Amino acid sequence: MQLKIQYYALMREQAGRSEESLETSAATPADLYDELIRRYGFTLTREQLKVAVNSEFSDWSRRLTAGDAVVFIPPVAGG
Amino acid sequence: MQLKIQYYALMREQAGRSEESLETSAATPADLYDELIRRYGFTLTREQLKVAVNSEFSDWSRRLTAGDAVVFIPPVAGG
Amino acid sequence: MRFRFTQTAIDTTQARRELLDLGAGGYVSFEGWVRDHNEGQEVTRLEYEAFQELAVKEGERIVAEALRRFPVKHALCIHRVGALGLSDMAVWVGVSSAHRGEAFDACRFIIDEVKHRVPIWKKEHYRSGDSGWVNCERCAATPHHTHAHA
Amino acid sequence: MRFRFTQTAIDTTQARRELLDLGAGGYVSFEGWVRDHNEGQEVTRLEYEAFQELAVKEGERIVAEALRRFPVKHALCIHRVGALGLSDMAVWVGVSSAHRGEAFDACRFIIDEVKHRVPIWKKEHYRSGDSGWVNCERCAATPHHTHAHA
Repeated sequence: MQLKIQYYALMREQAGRSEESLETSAATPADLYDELIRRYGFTLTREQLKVAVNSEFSDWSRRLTAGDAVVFIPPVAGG
Repeated sequence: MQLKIQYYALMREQAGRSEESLETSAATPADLYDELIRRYGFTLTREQLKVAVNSEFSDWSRRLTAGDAVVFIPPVAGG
Repeated sequence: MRFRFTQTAIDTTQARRELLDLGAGGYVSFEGWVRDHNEGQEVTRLEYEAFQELAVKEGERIVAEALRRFPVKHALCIHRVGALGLSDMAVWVGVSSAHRGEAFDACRFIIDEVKHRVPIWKKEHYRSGDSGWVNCERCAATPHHTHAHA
Repeated sequence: MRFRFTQTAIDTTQARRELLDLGAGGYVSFEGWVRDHNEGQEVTRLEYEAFQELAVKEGERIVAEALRRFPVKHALCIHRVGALGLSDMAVWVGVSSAHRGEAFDACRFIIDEVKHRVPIWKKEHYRSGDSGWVNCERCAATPHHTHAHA
């Protein structure tokens, strides 16, 4: 299935892009991150991230469906 | 001896003046307030006031000297 | 002067400028506004008066205490006196510091102490026509309201 | 909208106006300023970026929580994104309330929660030529500083 992925901050720099559409068989955000970490060599471990699906915080074990927009969220630092 | 007395807020209204020079034999601010309460009928008791002599907070038992400037301080309400 | 009075509107833009510091990452300010009610009465306007000579000394002491107790960069308090209408700003406190926690603590400390220790008084005028010196209602043996129409 | 982003300087005069209330006697505001140092490094400038769609939702939830937890009148938070220089204002929070204690508590709650929960990131640029994403230094297995001259 096709997913839309956005990258921010350190992950944007490490991925070398701010978004992409990806054809994947990853069933969950956790699976997806494992796939992406192999592709881009992200230095952040999954334990350090949160994940959002369709602009809401999500569980890592949520079942993804075609067209979902996924964002991995590095440690925040507003203000 | 001659003292200078300033009145503020409720006490100014009750005394009908904001300052005066007074010839008195009061030895302390406490004595002075007893004298003034008889003259002006102040409704504030001494326990409700603080007193300043020469623009610094003072004890009620301080010995007054000629020319001292005395201010009785009703409960404050800044801000 | 880290505590001062003004007879006119408090210029917070200018006051804030005095607290700027390249090492400050947090800035907290407090404004006291004239409310339309107090203790069940509808307020229409206020008058503030101060024993300014002592008030400035005591205010300076409070700000100096805040600077000693909390690791902040700068602090300033400005109090207005005279006649104020609803929503007018009666007092302003500003604090800048490296970290925000201390700026909150110091700002709150200053306004709390100013309200308790600095010789400033306010007379509230009510829609009913009454008026009263705030905090003197419990002080007076007789009722504190002067009936304007009495 | 009680939480929003701006690409340009935060207009605090306009923002404060949104909090005016005849029943409010206290107003507390917080400003986050760009400091010239952080964790021993000399900072020269910053870049902020946000996942705005989620950030606005989460920011709104924080302000709504503050309004539920504390008896305040109004609250608002504005965060800047983009490139900022030293002393620039990165974030502003304002709260008005009948009594000052609640305004302090709510303002502090909002900025604390925003800093912990809202997806905003900042990259610091240092005098040394290094740069780094704040809070990611402990996250990375490898050093977080990108050596501009490497």
